[in-house]
Amino acid sequence: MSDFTPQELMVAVASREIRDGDLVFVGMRLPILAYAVARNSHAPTARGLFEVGLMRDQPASGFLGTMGDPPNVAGALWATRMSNAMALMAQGEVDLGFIGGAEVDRFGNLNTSYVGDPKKPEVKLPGSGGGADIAILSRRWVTLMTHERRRLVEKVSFITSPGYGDGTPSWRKRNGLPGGGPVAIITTLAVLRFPDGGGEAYLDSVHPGHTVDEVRANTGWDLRLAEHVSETSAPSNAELAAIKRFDPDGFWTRTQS
Amino acid sequence: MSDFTPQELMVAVASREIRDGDLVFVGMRLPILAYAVARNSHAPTARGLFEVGLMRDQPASGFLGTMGDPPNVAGALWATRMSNAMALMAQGEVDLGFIGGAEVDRFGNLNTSYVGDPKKPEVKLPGSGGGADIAILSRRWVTLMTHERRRLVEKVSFITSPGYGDGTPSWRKRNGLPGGGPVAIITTLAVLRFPDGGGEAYLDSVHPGHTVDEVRANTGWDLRLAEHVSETSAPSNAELAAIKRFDPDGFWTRTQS
Amino acid sequence: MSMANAIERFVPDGATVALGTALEPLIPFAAGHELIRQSRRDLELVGPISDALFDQLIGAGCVRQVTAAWVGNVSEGLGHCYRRAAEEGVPRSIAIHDHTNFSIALALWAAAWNAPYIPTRTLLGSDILNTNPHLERDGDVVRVHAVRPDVAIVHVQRCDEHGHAHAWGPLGITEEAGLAAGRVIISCEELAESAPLLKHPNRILFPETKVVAVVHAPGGAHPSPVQGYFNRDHAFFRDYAAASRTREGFEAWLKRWVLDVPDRSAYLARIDTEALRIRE
Amino acid sequence: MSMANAIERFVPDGATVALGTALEPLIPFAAGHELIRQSRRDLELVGPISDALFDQLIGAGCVRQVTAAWVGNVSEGLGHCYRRAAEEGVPRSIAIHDHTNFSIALALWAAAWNAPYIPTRTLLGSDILNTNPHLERDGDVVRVHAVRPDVAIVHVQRCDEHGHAHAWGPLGITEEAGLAAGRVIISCEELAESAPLLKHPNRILFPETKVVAVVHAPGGAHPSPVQGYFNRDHAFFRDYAAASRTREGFEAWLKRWVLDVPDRSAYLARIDTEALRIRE
Repeated sequence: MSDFTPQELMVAVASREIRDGDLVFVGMRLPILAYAVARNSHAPTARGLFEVGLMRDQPASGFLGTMGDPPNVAGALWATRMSNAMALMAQGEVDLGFIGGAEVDRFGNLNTSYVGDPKKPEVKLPGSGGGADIAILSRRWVTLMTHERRRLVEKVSFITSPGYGDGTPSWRKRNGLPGGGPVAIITTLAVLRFPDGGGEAYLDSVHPGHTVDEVRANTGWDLRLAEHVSETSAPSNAELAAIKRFDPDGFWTRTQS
Repeated sequence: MSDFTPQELMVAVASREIRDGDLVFVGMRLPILAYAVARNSHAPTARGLFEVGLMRDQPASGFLGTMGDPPNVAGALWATRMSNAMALMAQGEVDLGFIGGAEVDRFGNLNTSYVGDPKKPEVKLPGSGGGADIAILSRRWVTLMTHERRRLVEKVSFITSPGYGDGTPSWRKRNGLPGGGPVAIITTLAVLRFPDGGGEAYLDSVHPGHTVDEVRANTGWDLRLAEHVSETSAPSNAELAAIKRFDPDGFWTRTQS
Repeated sequence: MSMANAIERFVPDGATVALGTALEPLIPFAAGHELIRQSRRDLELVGPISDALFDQLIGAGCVRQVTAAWVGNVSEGLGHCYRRAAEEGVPRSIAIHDHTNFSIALALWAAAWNAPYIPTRTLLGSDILNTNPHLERDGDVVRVHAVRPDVAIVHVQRCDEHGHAHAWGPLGITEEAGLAAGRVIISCEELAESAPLLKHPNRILFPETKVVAVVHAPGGAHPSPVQGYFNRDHAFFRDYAAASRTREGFEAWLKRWVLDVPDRSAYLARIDTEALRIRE
Repeated sequence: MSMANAIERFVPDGATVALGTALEPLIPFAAGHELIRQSRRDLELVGPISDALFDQLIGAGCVRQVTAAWVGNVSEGLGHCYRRAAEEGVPRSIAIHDHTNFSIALALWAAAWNAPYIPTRTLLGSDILNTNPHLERDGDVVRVHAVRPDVAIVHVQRCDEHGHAHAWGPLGITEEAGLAAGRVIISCEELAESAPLLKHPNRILFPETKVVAVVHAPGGAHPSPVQGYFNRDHAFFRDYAAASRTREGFEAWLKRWVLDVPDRSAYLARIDTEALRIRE
């Protein structure tokens, strides 16, 4: 249990979402590590696309504070404009995207813009970045988040990056969103998933050392449960070794809250 | 008189349309030479923009069969995409453009697409290339053409590159064309110009050795005359020397009809 | 991969094919001639200007539709096969979707970004609006509808076997054509190792995910120029213009330079490529 | 030209300024700090994400409007000055035109091509549509209206005095920002001779006609990274985040790192740049 941090577990779980051969739109922070772990284990032919304007196969050999750091450029397969990376995603060529979220609701909608009235916000969050683009255009996507009641809310007050909207059937299709929508919410406590075709998130697995009750108590809506809620598989030694290799000082996985 | 060919005169006249400091959208054939001549005489700070995706200051040092020939790239200030060159023109940053024409009418409209019904054309011409873009977007433009009745026609059957449309006041403005329109038609016999603000072409000067009557007889409409029709200034020795330098074998100025 | 193989596998009858995207330079004539030898039919050709290659494909009967700004012979003028097809339906009639150079670029950017169209002020006042149904007047702008090639065929200076290409000189609409296309075939002067190419990732032309075939085809752009390698063979264009003036002349030319030529090396053996080679 | 001179001549109060166009790398902090020192007011900032520079300019009271996809501190999270301005109007209230990374790129391409807008399917279903009046739903697409900066300020690796710049590494929206802008100010690590730069005209970033000033500003992007020259100074971003958490902390930081610093050399004298330098 205490062999790994919640962040290391999140990275390991996120990496397992990457299928071999996927073109992955790699977001900032933990997803950079998740891509590196996946590429070194079960997804040796995956490729990473970074919105800053990069495509890679091998993960960067040095530590990355941002996707635009020099080690991420060395050995890149393509250094280009952001709009070219977005072009591939707009064409439906991105299999999986990662988005960081400040707030998520039961239908997978993310708010990274405003808490409260946008005209007079209680909290001004940094904004979409490429989040809304990934949410709308990638084939499937995953978000990672600290599990707190104030973050997993009944309904986000502002949809920056749309999931399944109001949760009604075919909401995305009716609204013209080309991509498939969210498939998982990976938190510090659990993994939430969505039914095929989208809709409302349900609790799929609870991380080792935590309980269903604890997860529900920290979720801002009455969380549905999978028929069999399992325990999230702990990171393997290989996964932990890979994480250590790409985050040697624990910048992302040891020192963050 | 026989010291120069009609093409050499046309190049010289065209070069005089280039003002110092102009950004010139250089078309194929004679305008390539006109740019070189101007840059070497009265327009030492002009720049040439080539739709293939090039910007230059100094003319190419070798012969150019096309604007995309290797000597035109050597020493270029920018080798880029065509759409980037077009961007500058769309922003109104191109002072002068050159367009080759197969047919022109009294209002300066060019046809380089179809003679006869487009569905069943008598002659299929090559098309616009960048011609229509130049005609619509550049601040002012000039066309060069062999002076024949079948080329200078009352009304072109197909407007590829619009001049002043139907000749009514403010036709370009009413139709949303951002650029200023044609300022001159340089032919093998004469120079036709347009009044300020556009409208109908008039005969401004006749090339040495030719007469007003000859020009009118070879024009497909009742050609208006300037108050004082002058004789076109013959190419100077310096102009002829420059032409010889950039077209040493007379590919463009000695062997063409 | 051999050119024959690449064309056979990745350019079916009926395909929409972007060619000659760098305008006068880097025109993939070797690929075009292979399309002719394999009797490809019903192609839609997409390009800005096309220096004689479109004319040859049209004359060979490969083409159903042309979506382009200009079709002819840049240093010589008219495209005679294009004229015969458009005027007389010889060897077959073709549909023509006229563009300007700017509008075909915008049509490809629209496709690259999966935008339905891009609005522009170019084309206002031009009758091209009346003959191309994919250019649509909308108030004070023209909507240039997306053009999405099934395949873009591009000749470059250097490429590795994975499709990491370096091309230089003016590139016309090459980048947007490759991004807009479903797949890209690359023919190259030099088949290079990956490491020196990837040392300059900014110079990589396309993402490797778009490239389905890389063909080592030195001289594959002749008679068009290749920056750093070959000058343009002006005389060859002149001779083609003269030969293709009549249908019979074109057929003889095609037999001599394409149909009776097994592959590009046989073609190049008949050319004085050394006279065209750029030595720096 | 000195940075002070370039900013004074070409960035008036009220200007719309694109900055940080390469996202995390090549952020022109030296230019931004000079804007602060010259007390520029009522600027509209345009960018994709902005790693702390927008936050500093906002905190210094230079900014009237932000037109961007993301404003914060990439490795640390929130932008505290941005929060104070948006939440409390401190030091002044700002207007916010939210974008996504893709939409701000499209807005600049629209301006570069003088198109009124570019239609896209991104943004569908996002509430950003409700808060930015320049993003307009139109049937099944969103019209992203053109954004035209008065000036783009770009940091590059090498440039000559005429504005022929080579930049490498990921470039984000740099090309479209420069083309869309009325004018471009370049700051560079190395002020180079023209000949070696022009030997590779494909690598020239902008037409010289757009560039109004070239400033030799080695280290001018610190603490952001410069491919081939400097790694990112993560600790500096962390310290800025901590300091700027309070208004007082920010003011002290600003005094220490900007207001009391006469120019970039004085700033750099306080940094261990050698520890950040990339040796290849």
